[in-house]
Amino acid sequence: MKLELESVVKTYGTQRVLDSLDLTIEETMCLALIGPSGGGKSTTLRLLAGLESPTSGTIRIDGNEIAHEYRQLREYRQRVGVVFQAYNLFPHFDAITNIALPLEKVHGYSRGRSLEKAGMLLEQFQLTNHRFKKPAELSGGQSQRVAIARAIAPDPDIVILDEPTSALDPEMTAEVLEAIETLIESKKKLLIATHQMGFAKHAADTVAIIAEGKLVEVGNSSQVIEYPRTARAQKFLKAYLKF
Amino acid sequence: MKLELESVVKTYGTQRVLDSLDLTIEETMCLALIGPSGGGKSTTLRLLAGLESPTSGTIRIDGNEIAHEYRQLREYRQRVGVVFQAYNLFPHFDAITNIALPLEKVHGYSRGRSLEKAGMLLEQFQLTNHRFKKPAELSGGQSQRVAIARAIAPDPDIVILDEPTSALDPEMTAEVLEAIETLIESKKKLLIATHQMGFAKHAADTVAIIAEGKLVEVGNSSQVIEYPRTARAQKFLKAYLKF
Amino acid sequence: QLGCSKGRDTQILVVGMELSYPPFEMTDENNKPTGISVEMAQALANRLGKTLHIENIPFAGLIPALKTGKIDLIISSMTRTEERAQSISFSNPYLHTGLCVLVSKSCDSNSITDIDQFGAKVAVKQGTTGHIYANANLKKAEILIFDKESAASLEVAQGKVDAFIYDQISIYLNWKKHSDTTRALLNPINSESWSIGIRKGNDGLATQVNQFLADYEASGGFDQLGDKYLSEQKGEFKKLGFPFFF
Amino acid sequence: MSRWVSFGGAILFLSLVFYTSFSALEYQWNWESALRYKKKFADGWIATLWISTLSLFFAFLIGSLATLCQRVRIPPIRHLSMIYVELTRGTPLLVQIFFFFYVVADAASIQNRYIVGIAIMAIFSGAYISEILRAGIEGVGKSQLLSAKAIGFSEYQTFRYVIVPQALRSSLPALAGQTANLIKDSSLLSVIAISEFTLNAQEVNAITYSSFESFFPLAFGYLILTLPIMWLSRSIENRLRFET
Amino acid sequence: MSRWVSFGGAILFLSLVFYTSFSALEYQWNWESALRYKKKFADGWIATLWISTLSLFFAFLIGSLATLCQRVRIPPIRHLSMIYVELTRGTPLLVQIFFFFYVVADAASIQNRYIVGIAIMAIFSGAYISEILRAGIEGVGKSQLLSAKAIGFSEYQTFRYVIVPQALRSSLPALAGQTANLIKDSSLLSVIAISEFTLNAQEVNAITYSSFESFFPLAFGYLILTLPIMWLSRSIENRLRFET
Ligand SMILES: Nc1ncnc2c1ncn2[C@@H]1O[C@H](COP(=O)(O)OP(=O)(O)OP(=O)(O)O)[C@@H](O)[C@H]1O
Ligand SMILES: Nc1ncnc2c1ncn2[C@@H]1O[C@H](COP(=O)(O)OP(=O)(O)OP(=O)(O)O)[C@@H](O)[C@H]1O
Ligand SMILES: [Mg+2]
Ligand SMILES: [Mg+2]
Repeated sequence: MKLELESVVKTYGTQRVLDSLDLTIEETMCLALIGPSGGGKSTTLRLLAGLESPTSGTIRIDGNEIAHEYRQLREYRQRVGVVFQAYNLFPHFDAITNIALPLEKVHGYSRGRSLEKAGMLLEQFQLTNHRFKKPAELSGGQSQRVAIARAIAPDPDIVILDEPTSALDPEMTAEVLEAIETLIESKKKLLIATHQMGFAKHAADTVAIIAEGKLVEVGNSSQVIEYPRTARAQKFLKAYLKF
Repeated sequence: MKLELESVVKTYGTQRVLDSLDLTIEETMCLALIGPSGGGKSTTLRLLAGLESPTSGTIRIDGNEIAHEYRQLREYRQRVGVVFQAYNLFPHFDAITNIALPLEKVHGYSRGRSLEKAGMLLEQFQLTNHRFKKPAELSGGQSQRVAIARAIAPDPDIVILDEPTSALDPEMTAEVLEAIETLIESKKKLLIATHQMGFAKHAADTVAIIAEGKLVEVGNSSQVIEYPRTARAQKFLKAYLKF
Repeated sequence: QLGCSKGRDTQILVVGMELSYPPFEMTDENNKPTGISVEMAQALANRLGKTLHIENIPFAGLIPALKTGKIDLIISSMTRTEERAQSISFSNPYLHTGLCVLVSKSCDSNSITDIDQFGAKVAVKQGTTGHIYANANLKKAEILIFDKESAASLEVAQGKVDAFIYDQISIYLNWKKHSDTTRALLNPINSESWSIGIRKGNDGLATQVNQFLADYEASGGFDQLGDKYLSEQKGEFKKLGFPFFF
Repeated sequence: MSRWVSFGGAILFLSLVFYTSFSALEYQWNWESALRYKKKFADGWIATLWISTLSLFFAFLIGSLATLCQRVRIPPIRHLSMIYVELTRGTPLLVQIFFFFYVVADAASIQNRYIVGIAIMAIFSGAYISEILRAGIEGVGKSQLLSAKAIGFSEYQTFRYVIVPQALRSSLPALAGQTANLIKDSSLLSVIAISEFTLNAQEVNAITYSSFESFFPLAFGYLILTLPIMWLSRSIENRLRFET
Repeated sequence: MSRWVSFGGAILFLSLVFYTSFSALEYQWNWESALRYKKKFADGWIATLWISTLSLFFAFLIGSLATLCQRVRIPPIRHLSMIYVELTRGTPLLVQIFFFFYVVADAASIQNRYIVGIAIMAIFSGAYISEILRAGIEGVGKSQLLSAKAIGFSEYQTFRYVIVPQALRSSLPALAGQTANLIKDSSLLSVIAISEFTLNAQEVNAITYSSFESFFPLAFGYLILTLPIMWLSRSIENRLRFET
């Protein structure tokens, strides 16, 4: 996947959350965004998912600008799977419906096939016993896994994961890592924001550090994480390396 | 702090979420609960915070059972600071009010002193620029830091943190770690649930592994994490040790 | 228990009426009660040596108000009927009138019996003697019951109903209002008389009221009121050759 | 069990209050004559039932439409719908009945007073329903809408699967209240001589010169219509309950 | 700017509809005689204003109390309050007015009809308000209550700082609607001879033998009372807005 962000600005009220962000990556299968909290990772991912539009600047994926027109935009969104940092599950549906309903209503699965697929994913993430629970009855990590299952269920071309393992134990993190590897193998494109450097190193081939709405550094994942070049990146990663 | 949980059972509907949990710790300054997602960590913390009562069994802290009577219970809760896994900030108040209001209304601070204290904590967690934002306008990690500030602001005797660094970058995690060390130094008692083994090792003196509502293993933190004795604990920690 | 009810100042005579029946019961520009009944009530109060207080109560609420002692008398152009007489007492009659009919221009019938056909619609005002008459005498026409006189006459004007049965004076005035679209059949179709309503058992007051009415009649009080409020109508009725009270 | 005891106790207490009030009243009850007119009560009740049911149906239609119009991107339509809602909620039903029946329906040569009456009630209640729905819809969290977008839901699907179920839960009590109001407000149609329940009861009152006798069947008759709606609403509300 | 154009356009369109309807009507307008009674309109309007204001105040009091009672742990009180709410919402205001004025007030020897009228309106609207508040309160998320507990808030503080602000936002439109209803419903007090706005307007109608003339001031007079409430409510609603 080729990714081009050209002087992308996003403001909320008076705050420039993305402050003329420039980021060009010629080819990546899995890009990890890392950086300090509040730096603009989630915002960047929302723009890439076509959920918000930048205040100014252009974003191109594989040379195509993200559509503005409603129909095209909707089509694009259907090819993208998103896990939100706060999961954003539908509180009025149980776990299995959260996964199956989009399959049925958006992707044209039959009722039976959508439930079957949802059931399979729930099993993969060890949630079979919890499939009829509503989000408020799930633990944090269970909700997060349902959100991941919902995002990858329709086999999207691009998967956007905003801190997908923050609520998961190492065992489950390994499980998600495996799922991500399978996605990469089947030529899906992945965009991940994460605070877990180990996870970023394992999952991503490319890493971009975003801080205060600007690009700090970008490059091969283990190289950036272990041998950061810029002072800002070194400062950020010092704490990680210390552990 | 001495902690005694005797055959504690907690059921939601038909599910035994805590399945006769027994856990006795003679002395700990900071206990970390680790274990697979959905194992019952958050539930245990809610019981210890006096927010829910167990279906059966007894819980004693320093020899005293957690009160049932409303007045005593409220008094106990005022001595406990809680960070929820989902932060549970008040969405209709901005960040500083979320922190200052309990100080003013529950702990008898004057308006001015409560704002001052809240401001200090916001500065400590690098949130001064975001103090007038409502929770929906904060990034994940910013919300989490506000929640931590809210919990420790009234100087509680016991601080209960449910995955307090899940949304934080390594830099901020180190900051929180420092805050925790300060708390320990000032003889506060800490109970933490976490998925970050490194964090548990650094922060806690004692670690308990809870899985499927039961105690798996308990002991000195680095010992349990690096040299788990039981098969279940070894399986759980394998993924962590692999990284 | 003479002319008064529990807990109220005995020096005040409370008279109930619905102040929306000109020229008998109405209000002037300053929202003060005025009209024939009001002057009559004032004269009665003077005679009894009491202060008059007028309560403006919808027609349907008058009898309950009297029965529960909220008012002492009803002077509201109320016709004495058998049914009403079961609930309250009446004074001797003080005015005789009859029901008339307002018909739409498109209707060519000239009497209520002609109008009483299947498919015809007749409007009446709720709780009036017109209502009672229609219930008792109309066998074929559909009876439509209205709360408001203005609605009933508008229905006739718009041809939504064929006829409106009400008392002489009102039919006349409504006809004046909708003279392009309606016709008034001013020959009374029955005769009835208005009386003052008194709570059952309040016999002392009843005697006093009857005495007052006899004296008022004798002293020409009613004629004066007729000249003051209804001179135009009196002349008009004379011209048309219909009987008229006062 | 003890629930019913307490409930019964409460009802008993109220009955006692009623009873003492009534017995303090020196009133000669006259039930026979009121009872003689039971057909009149029944006819009126059935008329009210029909009028309410039909009006309710159209009120929901109009209300939903007006709500949709307020979300449309064409300003004149949005404003028209806003003016409709505020004007209708702001003016007395009585005025609206007169205006629609004697002016608008007359200009449009619609003669059937029942049709016009149902239309008026639907238009009137529709405005209230629209406002209730608007509030419910605006209460749905932004994160939910974002999630719906991310999934690729169309606007209709977002509406159908996300907004409606979440808005319904918060709007339901108000909708039930409005339905009860519609049923009761339909009594104002008596001003255009629609012979519904209240008019007929008052007619019995007028004919028999009783005052309170017909109010008991009246209160009872409306309760039969309104209580089930409120109970239904509460039970649906409980079923729709979810935590956020 | 363009907002006002569109708004003006919408109003123009409506005026046109009104105008054509009215001109289709063959009606001899008689404004002078209606105008002569302007004092009557003014008196009635002021009476309605007073009655509504006072009733509103007490309605909120009663409504809040009833809602609190429904949260109390003593079943009979809870049930009493529930029965009050359902009975009052379920029966026509007209019946309640008659019952309270002629029966209860009579038994309690309260003679002032304005006091009784205000009490009736307050009791009637209080039931609706209570139900609206109940729904709003029940809509507050459990996690918020948990958070309030954890902080050590007392029940009162939880109510004051967490439940009320969150419930208010969702209840506000319904509360505004109920307030408008109260103002308009107070016209029913005319049956116990309270000379309020609608009664006076209708009397002018009757006295001057006009049909429509007094409806214009009537509609206008109520709009002056109701529109500001709705606008105020919308603006507060916008200020209270927060995302969850
Ligand atoms: N709706 C909003 N209104 C105002 N400010 C906002 C809004 N949403 C986000 N922000 C601000 O934008 C900045 C970037 O937020 P973003 O969520 O992109 O950060 P992030 O890198 O994902 O942080 P974290 O690691 O904590 O999740 C933050 O300072 C945040 O306060
Ligand atoms: N309200 C509820 N109703 C039903 N089940 C519940 C409810 N709350 C929690 N559970 C269940 O209880 C179990 C333990 O939940 P808990 O939140 O304590 O797990 P946890 O150890 O904190 O997990 P995580 O690491 O994912 O946060 C889970 O299986 C969860 O589905
Ligand atoms: Mg983020
Ligand atoms: Mg948890």
